[in-house]
Amino acid sequence: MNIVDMLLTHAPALTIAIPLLGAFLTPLISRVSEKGRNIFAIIIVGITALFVFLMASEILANGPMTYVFGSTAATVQQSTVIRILFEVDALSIFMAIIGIILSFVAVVYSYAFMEKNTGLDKYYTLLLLMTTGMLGMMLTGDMFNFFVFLEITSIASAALVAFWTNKAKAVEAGFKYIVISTIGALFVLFAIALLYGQYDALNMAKIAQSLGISGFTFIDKIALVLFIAALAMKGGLAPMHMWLPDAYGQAPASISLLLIGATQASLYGLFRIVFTVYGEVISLPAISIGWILVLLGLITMLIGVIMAIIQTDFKRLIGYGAVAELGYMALAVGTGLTIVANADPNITLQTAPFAMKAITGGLFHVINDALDIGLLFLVAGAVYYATKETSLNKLGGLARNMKYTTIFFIIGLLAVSGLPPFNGFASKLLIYESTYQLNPILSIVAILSSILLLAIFVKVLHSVFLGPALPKYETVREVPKSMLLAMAVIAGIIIVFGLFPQVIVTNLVEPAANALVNNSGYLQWLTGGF
Amino acid sequence: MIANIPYLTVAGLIIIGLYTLLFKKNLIKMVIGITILQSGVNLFLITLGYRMGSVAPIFTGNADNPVMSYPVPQALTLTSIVIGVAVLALMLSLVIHIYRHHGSLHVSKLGGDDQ
Amino acid sequence: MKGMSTIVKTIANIGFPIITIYGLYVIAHGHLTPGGGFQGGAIVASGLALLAVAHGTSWVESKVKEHDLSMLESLGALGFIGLAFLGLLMGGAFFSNFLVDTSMLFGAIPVDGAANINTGGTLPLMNFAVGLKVIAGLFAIVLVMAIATNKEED
Amino acid sequence: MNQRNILAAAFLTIVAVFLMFSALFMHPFGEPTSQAMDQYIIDNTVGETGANNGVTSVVFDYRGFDTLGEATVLFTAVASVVMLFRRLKK
Repeated sequence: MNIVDMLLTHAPALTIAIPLLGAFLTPLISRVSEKGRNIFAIIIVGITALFVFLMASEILANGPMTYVFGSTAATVQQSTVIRILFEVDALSIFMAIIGIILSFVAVVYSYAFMEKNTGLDKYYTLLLLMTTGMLGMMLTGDMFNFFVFLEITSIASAALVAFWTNKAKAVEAGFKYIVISTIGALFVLFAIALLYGQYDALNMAKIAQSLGISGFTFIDKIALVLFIAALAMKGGLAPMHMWLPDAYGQAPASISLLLIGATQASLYGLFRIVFTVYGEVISLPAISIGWILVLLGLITMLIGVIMAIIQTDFKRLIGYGAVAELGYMALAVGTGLTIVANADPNITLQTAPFAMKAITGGLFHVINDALDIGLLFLVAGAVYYATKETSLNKLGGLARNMKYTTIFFIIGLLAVSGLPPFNGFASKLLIYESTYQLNPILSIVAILSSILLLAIFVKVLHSVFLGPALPKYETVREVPKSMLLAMAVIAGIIIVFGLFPQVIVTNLVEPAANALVNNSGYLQWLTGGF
Repeated sequence: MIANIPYLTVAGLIIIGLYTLLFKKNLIKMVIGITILQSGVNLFLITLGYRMGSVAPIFTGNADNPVMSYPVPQALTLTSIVIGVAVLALMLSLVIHIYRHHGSLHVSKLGGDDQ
Repeated sequence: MKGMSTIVKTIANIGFPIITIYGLYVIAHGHLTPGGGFQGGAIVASGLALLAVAHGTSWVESKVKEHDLSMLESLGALGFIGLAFLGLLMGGAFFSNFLVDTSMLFGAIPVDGAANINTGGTLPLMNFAVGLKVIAGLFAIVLVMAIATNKEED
Repeated sequence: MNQRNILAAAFLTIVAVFLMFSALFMHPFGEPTSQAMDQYIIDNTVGETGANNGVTSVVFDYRGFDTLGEATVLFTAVASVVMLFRRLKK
């Protein structure tokens, strides 16, 4: 076995193990050199990114990969699964790509952004742990393992939200976040225990199979309700979105960026459980689950946009923008489910064209939301770095001194409000077209929210960057190059996605959507596939 | 159903935990509520692995192998307890910080949306 | 936190070694009897916390620094993940128990359930790594929080 | 009782009813319905892992990766607590 094959075989484990190793090493390296530690963190995330892309090329070519921890022997013993197993399909790797891009940009951005703070060894440790937890949630095929990684992500991100402990609001946001996350995680654990008690299995594929055999008992329904409630809460869907603008707004900008990834990992968990674990029985409750998701999405979208209008803090405003964007994803995926459930029983998710389109649009929007909102957060962080101010009422006229930052903000604002030729347009168009099939009102509301978002961010552009130069900001200078580089990476991806959306949709998003709606590929290894 | 009393205990613990979280205004009491909730879930995990008349899954070298309770729920509970400790430590240190800022543990001191 | 009276200090001094030995016993016999790295580590850490309560945090602070504990914890974690990596290199999968059923340390397989201290493969080693990590980690948490709340009172 | 308390009480009642119901629908205490995974572990733990203690063999061998996660959670908590109580000025 040559070295590339070996690396590929072990890639799912190494993707988790390497950032973990990096996190454990960071305190030791921090003793030796401060600068070395920053570069070490960048290198570790870079290596992880290489593994993720290596896996992506393999999975998109040859189908899902599995990895059994602790044994090379057969994974299926007495038709049950004893050991922990990672199962990486196109959807997992799609999410992992988003996560690793966000993490890489965050760690590059931190290099200059966090420079003047103390406690940076712990900051980098927690940043790497958050990356680990996020990737673990996305790659794992084991329920309890999912819970463990959920907790790693929650604890690391709650601590990082409260990083600036001298600000009372930051500490409060961190406390709210950890309380909400813990309650959510405990309900997830309770639901896992309910399923375990019935089927004596923790593997997702195994539970899916057992569910298909046993039908859909009352306990399964309770577990499903708990899963949806807890993960929607962790994913920031209304009415439990309250923690999200607080946490996003108070965290350092690089952490706000990573929090997007953490939130989306929870949404991924929601989709994974609804579609894959309950995939065998999903046709029974599809209408209600679909409509619940649609309604949650709609409410989330409206609350996000309306609350964004009245905000006077730059980062909180973007936080509510992020809430609105989350609504689009839930709306799209819910629409997909509902269309199928409404249609003829012979039509499945794969054969209903608009359902497929809705889910593709929703998933494409996941990556676009991460990039667009992420870029806006980075710009807000850059403004804070240069002026030490986040209040919209006090900022103004920054465009003269911060040309590049202004350009990045304009790119972000056009992308987030779904204007062509940026990436937000591509995914929102798919969402509008498909929701129109379900109910025209839905797409009208969605379009209206987009327009409102555009108006809100143009107002921000005006009050922060344009207008007369304020005397107190005359000495403001452009942010350091590494921060500009981080923003440029995201802006570059946004432009590429906007110019060639079809390439991305065909090669990356559609395989992910197929993997989501069709769980037979996920269950294949139980019967000795690949 | 007498056999379901352990499950009802679990439900009771979870309800007490939720009640504390929803109705108590003191941050420390909220943390205690989460801990009670956690105990409820841990107890549930443990009850799942018990078989009537079973012993702990530890082999002692005796020839006759008695019925053993399931080892996996116990391992899961162990993990869950350690996670609980970690979360508790973080929550308490955040509460200490909040107390430093406001000089109070009342939940209304947590600033809302407004500036 | 200031130290307590001489009686408390003396009792703590007597109790501490006993608690530590008991905790280390639980760690070392993790694969044979109830217990393991986490439980034993928690016992030893509680013994250390007893010392901190009896003698006061400033006394403990003069003996051990928080960043040394951090370092120790990192070492424990590295030992644990290192064993997992060794499993990848020698056993073919991350976390495989490569020592079991070999003639090496801890390699023996117990005959009809009569396991001994030399069995278990990597399990005892992992117990030790986790034990070290938990001792350092829990004591670091207790110490840091005690020092932080201590400053409040002054 | 203000509005929030009424909402909270309603929510609590709903959750309580659901939990009690699910308690009644669970399999009887002490008689798990399915045993595929755990019986395998009980049967094979001595031979495969060389340990007497079934729980340790699950914690460190069969589900060793979970334990790595668990150790990581503790590590995260320590890092968080130390970070939160750091000195802010250099």
